[in-house]
Amino acid sequence: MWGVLAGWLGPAEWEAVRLSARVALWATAVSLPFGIVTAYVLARWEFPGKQVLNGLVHLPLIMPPVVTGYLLLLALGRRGPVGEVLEQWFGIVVAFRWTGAAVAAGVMAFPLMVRAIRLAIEAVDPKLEQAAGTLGASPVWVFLTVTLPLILPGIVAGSILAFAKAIGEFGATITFVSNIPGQTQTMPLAIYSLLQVPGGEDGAARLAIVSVVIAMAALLLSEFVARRVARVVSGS
Amino acid sequence: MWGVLAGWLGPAEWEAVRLSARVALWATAVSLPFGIVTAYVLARWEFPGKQVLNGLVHLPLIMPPVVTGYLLLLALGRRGPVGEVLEQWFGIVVAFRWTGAAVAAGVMAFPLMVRAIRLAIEAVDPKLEQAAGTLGASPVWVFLTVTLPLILPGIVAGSILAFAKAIGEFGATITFVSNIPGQTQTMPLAIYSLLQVPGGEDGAARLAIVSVVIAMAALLLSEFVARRVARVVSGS
Amino acid sequence: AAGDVLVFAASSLTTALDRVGAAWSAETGHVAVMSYAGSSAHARQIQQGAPADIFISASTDWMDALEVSGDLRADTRRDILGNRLVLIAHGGDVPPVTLDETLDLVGLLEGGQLSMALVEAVPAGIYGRQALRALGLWDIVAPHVAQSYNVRSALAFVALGEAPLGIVYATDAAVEDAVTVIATFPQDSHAPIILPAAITAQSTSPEALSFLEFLISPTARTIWADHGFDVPG
Amino acid sequence: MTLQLALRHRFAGFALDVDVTAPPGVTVLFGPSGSGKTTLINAVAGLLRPDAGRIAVADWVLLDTKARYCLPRHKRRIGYVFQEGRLFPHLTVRQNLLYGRWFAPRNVTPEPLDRVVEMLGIGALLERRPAALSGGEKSRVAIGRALLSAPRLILADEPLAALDEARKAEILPYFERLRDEISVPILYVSHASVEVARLATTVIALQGGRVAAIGPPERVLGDASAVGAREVASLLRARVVAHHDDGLSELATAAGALHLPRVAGAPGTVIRVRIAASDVILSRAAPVGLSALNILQGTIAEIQPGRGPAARVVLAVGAERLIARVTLRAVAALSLQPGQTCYAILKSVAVAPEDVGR
Amino acid sequence: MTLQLALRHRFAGFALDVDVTAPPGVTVLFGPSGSGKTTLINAVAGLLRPDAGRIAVADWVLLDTKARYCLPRHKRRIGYVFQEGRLFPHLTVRQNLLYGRWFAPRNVTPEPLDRVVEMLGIGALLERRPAALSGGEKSRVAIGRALLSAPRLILADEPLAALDEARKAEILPYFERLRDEISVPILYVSHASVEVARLATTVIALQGGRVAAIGPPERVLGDASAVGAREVASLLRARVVAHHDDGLSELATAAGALHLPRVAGAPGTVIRVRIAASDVILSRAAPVGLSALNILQGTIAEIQPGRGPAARVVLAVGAERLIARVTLRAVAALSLQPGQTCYAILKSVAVAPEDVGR
Ligand SMILES: Nc1ncnc2c1ncn2[C@@H]1O[C@H](COP(=O)(O)OP(=O)(O)OP(=O)(O)O)[C@@H](O)[C@H]1O
Ligand SMILES: Nc1ncnc2c1ncn2[C@@H]1O[C@H](COP(=O)(O)OP(=O)(O)OP(=O)(O)O)[C@@H](O)[C@H]1O
Ligand code: MOO
Ligand SMILES: [Mg+2]
Ligand SMILES: [Mg+2]
Repeated sequence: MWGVLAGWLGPAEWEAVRLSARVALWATAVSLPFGIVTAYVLARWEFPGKQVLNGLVHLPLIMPPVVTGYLLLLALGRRGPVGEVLEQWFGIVVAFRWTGAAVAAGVMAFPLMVRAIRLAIEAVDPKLEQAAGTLGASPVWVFLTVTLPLILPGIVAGSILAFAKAIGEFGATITFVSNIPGQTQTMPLAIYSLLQVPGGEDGAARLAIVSVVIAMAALLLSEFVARRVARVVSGS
Repeated sequence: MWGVLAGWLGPAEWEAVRLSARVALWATAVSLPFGIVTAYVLARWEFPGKQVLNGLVHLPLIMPPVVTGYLLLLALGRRGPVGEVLEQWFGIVVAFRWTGAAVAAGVMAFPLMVRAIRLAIEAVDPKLEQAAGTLGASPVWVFLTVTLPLILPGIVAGSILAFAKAIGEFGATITFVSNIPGQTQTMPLAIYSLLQVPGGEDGAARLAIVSVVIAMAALLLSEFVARRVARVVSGS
Repeated sequence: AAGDVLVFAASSLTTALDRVGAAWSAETGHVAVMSYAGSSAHARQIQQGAPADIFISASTDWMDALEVSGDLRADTRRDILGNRLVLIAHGGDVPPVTLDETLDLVGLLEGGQLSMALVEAVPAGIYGRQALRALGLWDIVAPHVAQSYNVRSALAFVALGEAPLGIVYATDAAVEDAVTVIATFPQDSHAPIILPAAITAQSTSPEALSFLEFLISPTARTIWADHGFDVPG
Repeated sequence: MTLQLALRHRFAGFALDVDVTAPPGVTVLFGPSGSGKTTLINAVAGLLRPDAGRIAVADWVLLDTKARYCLPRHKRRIGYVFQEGRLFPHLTVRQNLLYGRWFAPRNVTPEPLDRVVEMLGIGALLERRPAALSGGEKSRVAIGRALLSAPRLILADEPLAALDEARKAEILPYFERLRDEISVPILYVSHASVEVARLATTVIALQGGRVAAIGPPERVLGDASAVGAREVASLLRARVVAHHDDGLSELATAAGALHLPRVAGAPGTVIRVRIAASDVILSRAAPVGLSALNILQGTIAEIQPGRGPAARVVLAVGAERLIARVTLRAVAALSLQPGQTCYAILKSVAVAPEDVGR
Repeated sequence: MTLQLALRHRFAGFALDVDVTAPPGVTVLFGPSGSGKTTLINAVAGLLRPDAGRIAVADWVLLDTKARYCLPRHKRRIGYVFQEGRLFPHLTVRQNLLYGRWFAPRNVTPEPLDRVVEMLGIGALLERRPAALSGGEKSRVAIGRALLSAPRLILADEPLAALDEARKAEILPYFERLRDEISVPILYVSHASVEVARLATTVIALQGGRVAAIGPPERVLGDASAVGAREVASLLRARVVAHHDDGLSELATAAGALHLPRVAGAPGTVIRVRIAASDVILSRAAPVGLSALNILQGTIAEIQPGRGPAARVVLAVGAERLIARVTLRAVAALSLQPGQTCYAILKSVAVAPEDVGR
């Protein structure tokens, strides 16, 4: 399939497709552990400031993407407080790199992922977790052996939402890492460019179709996985 | 609170705030019934073409918002096939009205709403629905009296996600219904306009804060409602 | 807000046009409502029947497209404004440079990026690429270009110091203290930067023509010049 | 209303294959864990669509796979007491109880709520939600919910398993009343032979998905291979003669008078009494000076040696059979033989209130 | 290892207030539905944090609210058989069974899986998931899961309620063995006085959240106010004398010889036998010619009239007490009086295998 696609698209477009896939995968994969932890904390703990955390997580959803991108730039840019620390202490630069695009996509997708996982956690019967506790499992083990397997469908749902969002993310990405072909020019950025010039609709449509196909493939895969998991859990 | 806000903001900004609130509320409220039905169908039915429906629902998430907005414009604009039918048969015009902004926000928020509700439906024990069936409740009544109350936390979560997304939606809105003050200039669009102006950052920050405050208030309210509902359901 | 004239205008006109609109109102008692967005969006919206009375485009190509599709009222197109393209640097006291093929642009970047608007989509980016090509600098600098989806965003990268240099309109550079103009592109290095205006074909507003005329009135010209625009003779 | 149950269904490691017709009344499903009782009952409720079969109550067909007919579950008008409760967690106890009533046809008069609540002892719980109930309280509410839905057929899957003896003794008569007065057919799963004797019109003994025995309880309960040797019992038909002041009721049976702790029913009422075979003592001579008040005379019809140290001695008393479970040693010591006259000694108090029914 | 249970906890309409110390062995919680058994046991498991109290097994403190100490539940090393199963739906039966073993300390040897699986009859189910099990199968797996976790304390909440008699009889000896051989303290909830008699070292009768009686089962089971008149029984200590060829075992008691269907235990073993008061017939004269093999001689110690038509006659047999439940009419007819010598007649087969334990 890749071969056919690559032939149909121009090399620059093909580059954008590959970059988008990489960015979305990393964004999803790296934010997943944080997403699970955050969802768990929000679902099961009570602490002062919980609503602040909750609000913070939702921020990227509420604010216009461009504003989120601008804030990311302020914080994680080379001159930004976090960006400077990252660069000087760890040698990590995200500004103007594909990693920055992944960060932007991950941040934008985070609230979607957390909500889905949180909903799944809240649906787990605490009585099962209690039972695991009486059998000697510490809270961490209870989570790993009971909660986690039971919320797998929710994790799959959250990841696919996040992946789809990451594939489509535009505003925050271009504001944070701008549009550098081969570095940060993901599909949506390429599509946007094409739409700005009269007569660019054809190329835009081609790319849009590709991004939809990729996201649909991921969606189908996730449905399949979720159904397998659900079947195992329900035992039928 | 409205009073203080209105004093702090300029009249144009205040106009944008009120418009955004109206757009987001309507977008959420009108898409909710469709969201519930779609989520139910996706969660509990098996039919050929299910994955097509599933993909369609996710489209607005996957595609860059500008593309979604463009497609909406093509379909629902005054000269678009759907827009024409709506106008001639029902006298409904959404293009370049606040209603169109609500449509754009609703479409963009729809996948988030559906996923959250669907996850909640999948967590309902079918044994309870069976029990209701044996007691004489037809499938519709089973849904209304058992499934619906049990998924209320999911509905609240889905609605708040949708509302937050609707408050923050930018790309599809500006592409579909343009940026007309008092008609379609929601907060994110006003922020965009302000950011075009030298020294507009202050106004933009003010509006960003307001949009965050509104969405946070909605978030807190939803958390509160969800917790009440959950407490009632768990009986403690 | 119900106004007498609905104007679809390029985002880069935001403040200046607001002032012009206010002056027009003061003079005529009528109200003009402005919608600022990208010109591509506006043009498509007009093609789809948007209720705009006047369209002010950021460049000529979208105006041409509307002319071809018959969405403009005949004989109402005017070139109302021009602009200049400048090279800016981050900071307050950066020495000026001369723009010719000998300029070591990459060296000036010191490993950083040259901030521009989208070079294939946004007018400022398109003009910028033309100019760099004409000067024979494009091929060397292309790999170092970071493109933003509008000029303001390109300006922000330089203002924040994320990018050492950038190419923006003179009007944008003028209002940002954190950047210095280190060169102005020769007018002949790129197609003329012209912002045309016209009345749409479906406009029924009796005030549209009055507003269009006002855009090139002496009052308006003063305001335009105030904001750094070129006002064609 | 006869109940036709013809079903075939396969799970991975289990096959149900049943084809029986039970007469009106209470049909008790009796059998060890995993024998297919819940599977069968689920098919009747419409929760499981069996591979093949026909289910009908009198001429009202619920399922007929041959005719490709399957009545949806909400039209079956069933009161199902689930083995695991299945209360609605979001509704109060009262709302749970009244749930079925919303959907009952207008023209039927359901049981009054108060009456059921009082019988089940759940008056104090009405405003609570299921999460705040004890295990036994949950099962009582589940019983109430099914009874209050004005069902045309009651399915009860071990409804009393989580309850103490005293509570069981209060609820059992209610099921009897349903059987006798309202004549709702009842399909009742139980492991307890007391409940079988008390309620059953018909007993179906299931084993490994197949019917091991079917018949009236006096026959099935007397069949060691169907119910297990220790559960063998006789059911004697008796007529209430009088209620005496000392708290005993006098009954007339084919085998003579019986004195039991006060039973319900005016003089003249015919009831049935379960007499566990292991509660019966035999004597060749008429015994005297015993605290046991009931001495019934009969003829030894049969002596069935069991697999253990005990034998079942079947006495013919009038037209009925009374079974005694005695040791082989006693059979030898008393040299018991078929055809002999023999006396059966039975303590009044050995017959529990649960053992007496209609 | 004594078990200290001092607890106070309030729910909306219910208050638990208990302060007892039970000696090592099996402590059975006995009481009607809603009396607080599960609440108590949940506090011991650490699933409920009571308002105030102290829980300790010997000197191992699980909870002491005064000292603000509460051992987290996963450190309590508890094998809890829940009233509602609570199997892990995503794990197979085998994985459920072995779950606790992952967390058991390395230095303990847990029960072998095979042995538990065989006793519970769940060998064919090992690869299934809980959703594909019948009700009784689920409760058997739940028992196995708790037993296999190498617990230091077993909590069992009506573990046998969903099982048939035959299966109960197979599982009960296993709990006895745990009590005797591994000496794990067991807290066991039951409604069945048979289980109480068989297993209990100590019985706590709960009523409305308070302790109605606590003591060894022979005392609590003999107390009609604690267990209800119909459940009254005696527990006789007996020594196995011989196993005879006809399947009967001969036992020596303080009151004379007893012949019962084969019991477990080599000659010399001391066991205890539950004799339900309603299974005992009294005679003033030594009876002859009866199929009942067991005739024990004693002296009437006390006659307790009950509220119904029956009285409890307590016989002193050696150092022990044997209780008979007879009608008041029989007391009058035989003119029974304290101090009289009297014979108790007991059928061998009236004593069920479940009634015999160690
Ligand atoms: N979460 C709760 N909130 C309020 N009341 C409760 C709660 N849990 C239990 N109760 C009440 O406390 C009492 C004791 O409950 P518990 O579960 O301990 O009873 P139990 O003795 O185990 O009964 P059963 O034999 O029916 O299981 C009951 O009346 C019950 O309704
Ligand atoms: N969904 C299923 N998949 C596979 N096997 C099943 C399924 N449901 C039940 N079984 C098996 O079918 C058999 C009969 O189950 P059923 O629930 O009818 O037993 P039961 O007689 O009700 O037992 P109990 O008294 O223990 O509740 C059991 O062996 C059980 O393991
Ligand atoms: O709504 Mo956006 O700014 O096009 O991602
Ligand atoms: Mg069952
Ligand atoms: Mg309980």
